[in-house]
Amino acid sequence: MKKTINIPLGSQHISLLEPVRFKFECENEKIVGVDSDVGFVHRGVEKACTTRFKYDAVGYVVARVCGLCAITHSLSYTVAIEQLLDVEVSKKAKYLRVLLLELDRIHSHMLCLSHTCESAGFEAMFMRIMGDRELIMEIQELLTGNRIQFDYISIGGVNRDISLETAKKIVNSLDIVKQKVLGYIDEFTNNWSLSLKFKGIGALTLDEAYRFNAIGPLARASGLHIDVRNEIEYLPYKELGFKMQTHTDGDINARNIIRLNEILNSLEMCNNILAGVPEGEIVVKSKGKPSGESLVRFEAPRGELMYFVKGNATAMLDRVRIKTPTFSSIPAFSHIFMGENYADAPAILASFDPCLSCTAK
Amino acid sequence: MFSLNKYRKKSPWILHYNAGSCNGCDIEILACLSPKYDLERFGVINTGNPKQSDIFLVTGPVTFRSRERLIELYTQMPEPKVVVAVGSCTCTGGVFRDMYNVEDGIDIYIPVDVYIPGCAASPELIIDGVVQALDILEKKTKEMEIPFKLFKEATTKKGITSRRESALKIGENDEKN
Amino acid sequence: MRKIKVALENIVDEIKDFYDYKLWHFLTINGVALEDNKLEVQWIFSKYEALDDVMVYYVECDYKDLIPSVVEIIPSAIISQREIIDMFGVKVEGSEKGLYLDEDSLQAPLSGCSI
Amino acid sequence: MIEMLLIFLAPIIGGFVYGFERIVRARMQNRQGPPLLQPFYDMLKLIDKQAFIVNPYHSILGIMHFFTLWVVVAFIILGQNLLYVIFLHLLSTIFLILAGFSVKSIYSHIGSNRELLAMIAYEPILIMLAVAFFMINGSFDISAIRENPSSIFPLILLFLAFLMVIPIKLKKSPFDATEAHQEIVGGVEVEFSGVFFEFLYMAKWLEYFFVYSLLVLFAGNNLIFAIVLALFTFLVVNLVDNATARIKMNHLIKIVVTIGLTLGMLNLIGLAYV
Amino acid sequence: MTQILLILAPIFFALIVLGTNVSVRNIFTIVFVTLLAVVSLMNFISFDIPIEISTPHYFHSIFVFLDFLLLMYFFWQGVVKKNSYVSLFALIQIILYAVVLILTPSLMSSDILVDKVSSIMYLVINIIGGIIIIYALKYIESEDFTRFKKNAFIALLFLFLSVMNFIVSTNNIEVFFLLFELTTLFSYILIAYRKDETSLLNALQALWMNQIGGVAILLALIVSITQYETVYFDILIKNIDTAYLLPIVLLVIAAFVKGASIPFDKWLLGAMVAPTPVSAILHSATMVKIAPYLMLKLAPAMSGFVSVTVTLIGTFVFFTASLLALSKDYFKEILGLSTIALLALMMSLAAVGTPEAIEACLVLIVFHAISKALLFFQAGILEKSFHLKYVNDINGLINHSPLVVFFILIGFASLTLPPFGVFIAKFMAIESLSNEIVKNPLYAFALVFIALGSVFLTLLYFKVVTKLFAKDVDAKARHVEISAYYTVPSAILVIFLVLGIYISFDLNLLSGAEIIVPVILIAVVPLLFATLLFKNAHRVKEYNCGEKDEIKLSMYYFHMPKYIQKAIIITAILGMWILVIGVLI
Amino acid sequence: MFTSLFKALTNLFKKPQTIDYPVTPIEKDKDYRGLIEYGEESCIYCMKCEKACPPGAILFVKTDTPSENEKNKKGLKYNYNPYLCIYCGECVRACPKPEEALWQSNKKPEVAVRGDNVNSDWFELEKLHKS
Ligand code: SF4
Ligand code: SF4
Ligand code: SF4
Ligand code: SF4
Ligand code: SF4
Ligand code: SF4
Ligand code: SF4
Ligand code: SF4
Repeated sequence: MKKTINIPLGSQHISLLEPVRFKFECENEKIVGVDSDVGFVHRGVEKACTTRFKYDAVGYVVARVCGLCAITHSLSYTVAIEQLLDVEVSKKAKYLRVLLLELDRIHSHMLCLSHTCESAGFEAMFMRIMGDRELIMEIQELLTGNRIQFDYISIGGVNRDISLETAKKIVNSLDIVKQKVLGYIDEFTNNWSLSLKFKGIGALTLDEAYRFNAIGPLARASGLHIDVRNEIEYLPYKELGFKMQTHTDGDINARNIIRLNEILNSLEMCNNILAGVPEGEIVVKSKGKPSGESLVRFEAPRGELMYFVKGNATAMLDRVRIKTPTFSSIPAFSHIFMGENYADAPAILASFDPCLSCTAK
Repeated sequence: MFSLNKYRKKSPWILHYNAGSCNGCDIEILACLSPKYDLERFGVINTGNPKQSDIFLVTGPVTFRSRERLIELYTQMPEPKVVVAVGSCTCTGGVFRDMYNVEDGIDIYIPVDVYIPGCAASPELIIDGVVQALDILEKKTKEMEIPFKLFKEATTKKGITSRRESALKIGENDEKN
Repeated sequence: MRKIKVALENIVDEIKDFYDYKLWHFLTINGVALEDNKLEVQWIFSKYEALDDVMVYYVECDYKDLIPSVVEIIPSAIISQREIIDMFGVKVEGSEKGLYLDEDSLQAPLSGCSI
Repeated sequence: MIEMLLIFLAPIIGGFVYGFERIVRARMQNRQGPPLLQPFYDMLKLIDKQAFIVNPYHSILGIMHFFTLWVVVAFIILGQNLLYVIFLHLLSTIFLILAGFSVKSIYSHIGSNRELLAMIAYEPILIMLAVAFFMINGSFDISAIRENPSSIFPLILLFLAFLMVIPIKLKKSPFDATEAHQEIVGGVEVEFSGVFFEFLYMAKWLEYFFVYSLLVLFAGNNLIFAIVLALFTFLVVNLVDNATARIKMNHLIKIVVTIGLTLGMLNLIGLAYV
Repeated sequence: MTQILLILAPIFFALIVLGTNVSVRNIFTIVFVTLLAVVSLMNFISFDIPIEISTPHYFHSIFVFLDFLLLMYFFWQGVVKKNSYVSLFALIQIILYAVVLILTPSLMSSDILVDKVSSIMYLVINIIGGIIIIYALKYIESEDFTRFKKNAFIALLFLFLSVMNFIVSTNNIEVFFLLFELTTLFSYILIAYRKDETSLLNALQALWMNQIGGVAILLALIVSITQYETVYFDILIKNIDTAYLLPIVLLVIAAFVKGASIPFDKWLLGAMVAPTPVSAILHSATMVKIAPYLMLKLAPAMSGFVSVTVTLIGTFVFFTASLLALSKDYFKEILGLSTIALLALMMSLAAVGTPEAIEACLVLIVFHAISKALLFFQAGILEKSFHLKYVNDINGLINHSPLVVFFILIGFASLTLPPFGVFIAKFMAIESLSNEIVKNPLYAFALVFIALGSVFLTLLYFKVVTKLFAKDVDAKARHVEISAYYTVPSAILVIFLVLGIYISFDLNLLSGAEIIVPVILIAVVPLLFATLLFKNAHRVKEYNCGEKDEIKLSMYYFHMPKYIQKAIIITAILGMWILVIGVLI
Repeated sequence: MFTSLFKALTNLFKKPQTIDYPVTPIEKDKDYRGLIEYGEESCIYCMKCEKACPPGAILFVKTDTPSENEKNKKGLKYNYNPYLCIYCGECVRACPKPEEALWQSNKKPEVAVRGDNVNSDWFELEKLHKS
């Protein structure tokens, strides 16, 4: 007597900002099967990087793979090229890169949290977080001249310097943000309706996290110690006070808490950077054309981002391979939907913070 | 009789569709709804439902797979409606121009009324665009606007008759009556 | 980045021997078009909590070769397999195409031989 | 005469309440919000829009929903039988549900299903409310209830139960799963457009009128108290709306049925003993 | 004398019908049914005071003989069909009946007593039952029976009417017992009419379950004779001692059995395997209606504890049966459970015993009969013309047969919505219970049960109705012709329903505006609007997130876990025990 | 939940965060990456900007009415499409005479409407450029 219904979510749906299509096979509203199509945003960036653009313009192109972690994309690419060109970046540039990377993480996490709340039907919280997020957006605009597409990283360093008074302004704003974030933590842990929506929903166990090679906040919420910031040495994360955040529950709530704690950690790192921006050049001139292979990984807000670049000593590259975070989490999340209630689906989806834009490239 | 046209611009409900953008402009649209910019001042509601929307905010350069959906949603919106292309890549293809899986800009498929440049188009620009769209909305007639180009025949070939076409045909008949 | 070249027939066994899911994190499957209509397929792994320890197993093969599937060992590889099918036009055991490309898209855009 | 006028103006009054509420909600979210007349702008615009229909039954049922609701409101104003009014209101909801089911859209179906389930939760409370008023006033007639002094103290538990019904009817957090914009795009209303959507939109205003006019029954013949009560409730409902997420349908039913029914039962038994 | 006519004429008709060919049979049947209807109507109109008719002495001897014959037959059936329950209960009844015969009551009254209630019951039985017989004419033709068996089916239905007419006229509990067992016999034969495995099993189940009622009646007889020296209802009720209500309670239990209240609900649901007219006649006009009728008869004797407990049990069953129905998918089963629910409501209303409650009960009996007959007709049509049995399959019926959809709609609407009779009755029920709460707060529970139950029932009906509208993706609109033998009876019932609205005025419950205005507004104005607006409306497809794949639509189902079902049955049994033990104490 | 109740209540009596744009204009920071502006007199027609621009939003096309600038030997004219530009600033970094020949101002680009032929005019230019 069990009859199933197909509930679509996407490709155009109010709770989705991007086109992705899920088709949930549901018994009543319990999900028993998921079918997904993630290819709506495929534009052909990988190919264009090797045929349409010279290697020095590719950084601006790959930034448009994703608007949310544009900086991570351009940075990963740039670092890969720098490895091929043997450029040593100045310490100041490295610090500024980390600053932008962490600011981006903060705004992206805030966006994710607010979107998760919106998907859970909590409009007021959405508005609250989005309102406070504007502070970060203003900082970013101040630093880079644009709210989203920073175009800040250049091969050999960064494009813009930071002045002392901007630094001071930023520190002030970050302090306000920190207070707000502490307020969110209180809200996320104590609001009963949110705990009904988030606690125990969409859980991924540690073993499953290993099995599905989960990454980013998704994996860390399940207790998997994976954070590329911990595994790389091209950026001075260790000395800036990076701490890995993990949780054990693996549910939506755990992911939210992880994000909130990461925001706090990032804020701390930003403060450390701004307290002592080293002197030096912001950009080092590079010579020659890239040749050879390099593979670079970075921690984007949603997890590990990998660039593989192969050059052949001409201005055109041979291969640019982008492995994006959301792409790796897709198997894990089709799995998580099983057995959940359709009413939770938008919130679960939002809690993964998917970015199909980079998934399909 | 007093004219109802002027109320159109006081209650623009929007539908947002991402036709392959990088999310940059999408999150700026979201930011427009946030307290700092608060599009609801203009009576904007993000309905998410083509049948109840007046303004179609599109982002992205139209990837192959989203062509159909773009037209489907467009035809499901009742007239009068205004299409706003948000962001450089939506207007002209932007950085994605000439990539193999995109069409350069949405105006290849549907008539666009407002082009908002910028990469990403900042919230102020989006508000400018929406305000511009309101004026256009007020002046529009209720005449049916037809997409410039339908999606390739491949879908009809397989026995699935394209819904957009049927929608359009019925629209035409209605006009004759 | 350590690269280990393996023959196409042995790749599944090699990965099976090597892959401990609590130790190694599977990143992705990558393809690189080589000269002379050859293709390099890489299986990329990184070690958890180790500094820059990336392991790449790769094979060199022709476009018409059937690439064996590692889904048995690494369930999440399924989506990467579909991706290389789309992008290179190769065949992979037990996976179908159609992740990104429509019928009228450019097929196998990254393969060396289509250009 | 004044009653006739009131009946005629009922949707408009409801529209004002709705418009005011949108402003209050925006301000609670730190935003400026739309103008007070926004609902009317929306209405006038909807009249002007091209109308799409999916199938005739669907549209007719939507219109019937609106008119039945109007009749319900009219009967409340005219002081008719409360129990009857509640059943008639059930009927109007049923029209809406049928409309939702008459189209081939899955969101509409889910919305209708949820509407049905929500009905299970709140209908018994409304019926108990009517019974309790009967026990106090000796009549189901609303006019009689309005002539007697306030009965909020003997009915305090039912008043609390009724407070739980308000968010369900007005589609507010935490009990707005029937509409759930982010999941099912508005549920039942998803397929309505143009003028037909306007009927649904105005039905929402009538729903405001309905809920608040039931609410002021608690105040009896005390007009000032009625106003205070309505304002208080308005504030509480909106505050809660802005402080909670949408809970799931099964939680909604569990919470409303267990707490609401228990409160109602206790109140009824209490009344019987006193 | 009309009463005697009503009892005897159907027997005569049955005999005539037995030997005729199809067209003659059909004409005769229609004539006979009309006659019965006219007679019962005359009886109703000319009725003013209760009529008592005494019967000759040999009458009793015949009855005793018949009774033993019947019980022996049951016993034999039990043995042949290897059902020990049947034999066991038959045996117990034989023994108890012997005991009853040995005891001699001293207080005498007349055997036939026709009061207001009976004359209303005549109407229901003869008019609704008659219409069902007409409907059966066509239905039985599509069955795979021999000519004789088809005629016999019609004849049996006539006989059934006769027995029913008798049972609502009798005043003698002994006679009542015989007739009670006779209805059991008929139901047994009719349920097993298709002679297949399940039919037989279910028929046997109906047989033994109904015999429990027989046992209860016999026990009641024994107690009544020893305690009150009588076998007559009127004397028993007149002399009743509030401290010793055991016979009443036993009769109440018999009513619960006949009314298929939980936990005795299995037999009525099993009866679904019979040809649909059987279900129709069992559910609407006959058989189960014995239960509320008996309750109404006993109402004056019930008081205090019994009244409250019976009301609570009844309303509880009303609530749980509606809840159970929600988890069902088989159309007839849904109808069956809703019958059980409404019967329980009728019984509890009768038990409340205030004049309004009794009035509500009568209104409910009448209109429930009409609505249920109408709905079962449609179930039969669905089965025969569309080969549909399950609610989930009736998607988009409106595209095939708007008429059937209209009938189903009216049927369900008449069970739930104003201004139809059943709604009015429920309304009165709530009102009368509200009045009672002040006397006994326990009625508050009954009230909540009614409130919940009626919401569930509404939900249930509309769950079905919605399926009618939902268009299936690949359904092609094809219209199906439906025989006049099906549609005309349905149409007549609809007319009755509409005429019945006048009841609402008659009862002075609602003001005229409250009845008329909604009807006009709801029916007329939207249509006007619709015709005006549809002119310039464009047709579009549904919103599907911009996609165009096929979508699968099916209803919510409500899953009722086994333990809850068990809990419900246990609670109901507990209720019965509380009733019995409470009375004994 | 109670903190957010309280927050909602206090917000009700607070001035909203909303900026009443476009009524109150928002001042752009001097470093805002807005329109690319061109100084015809200072340009040396090295075409570095055209080559550097990722989407190709700067085109030098031959015209009949070239500028007076003596560096302009081939009779080219600078064309710029703000609807194609991604505002990355790469052209300015490539330019040998930034701030004089080419610079990025903090002006917002203008919104265009249908009549502006954003695409078709540019397609013409692109065709010219190729030939
Ligand atoms: S990244 Fe988050 S906010 Fe952006 S579209 Fe995806 S889910 Fe929505
Ligand atoms: S990959 Fe994972 S989620 Fe997907 S079907 Fe297999 S087990 Fe399920
Ligand atoms: S998932 Fe991809 S597109 Fe999304 S934020 Fe991460 S890297 Fe960017
Ligand atoms: S912000 Fe409000 S109106 Fe906008 S999409 Fe979310 S729920 Fe809908
Ligand atoms: S215009 Fe730029 S930021 Fe906006 S969607 Fe396109 S690429 Fe992204
Ligand atoms: S995939 Fe989903 S949205 Fe698309 S047509 Fe199928 S059911 Fe509808
Ligand atoms: S800013 Fe970037 S996109 Fe714009 S013209 Fe300069 S290089 Fe081209
Ligand atoms: S790079 Fe500068 S100088 Fe050279 S052509 Fe462009 S604008 Fe002129």
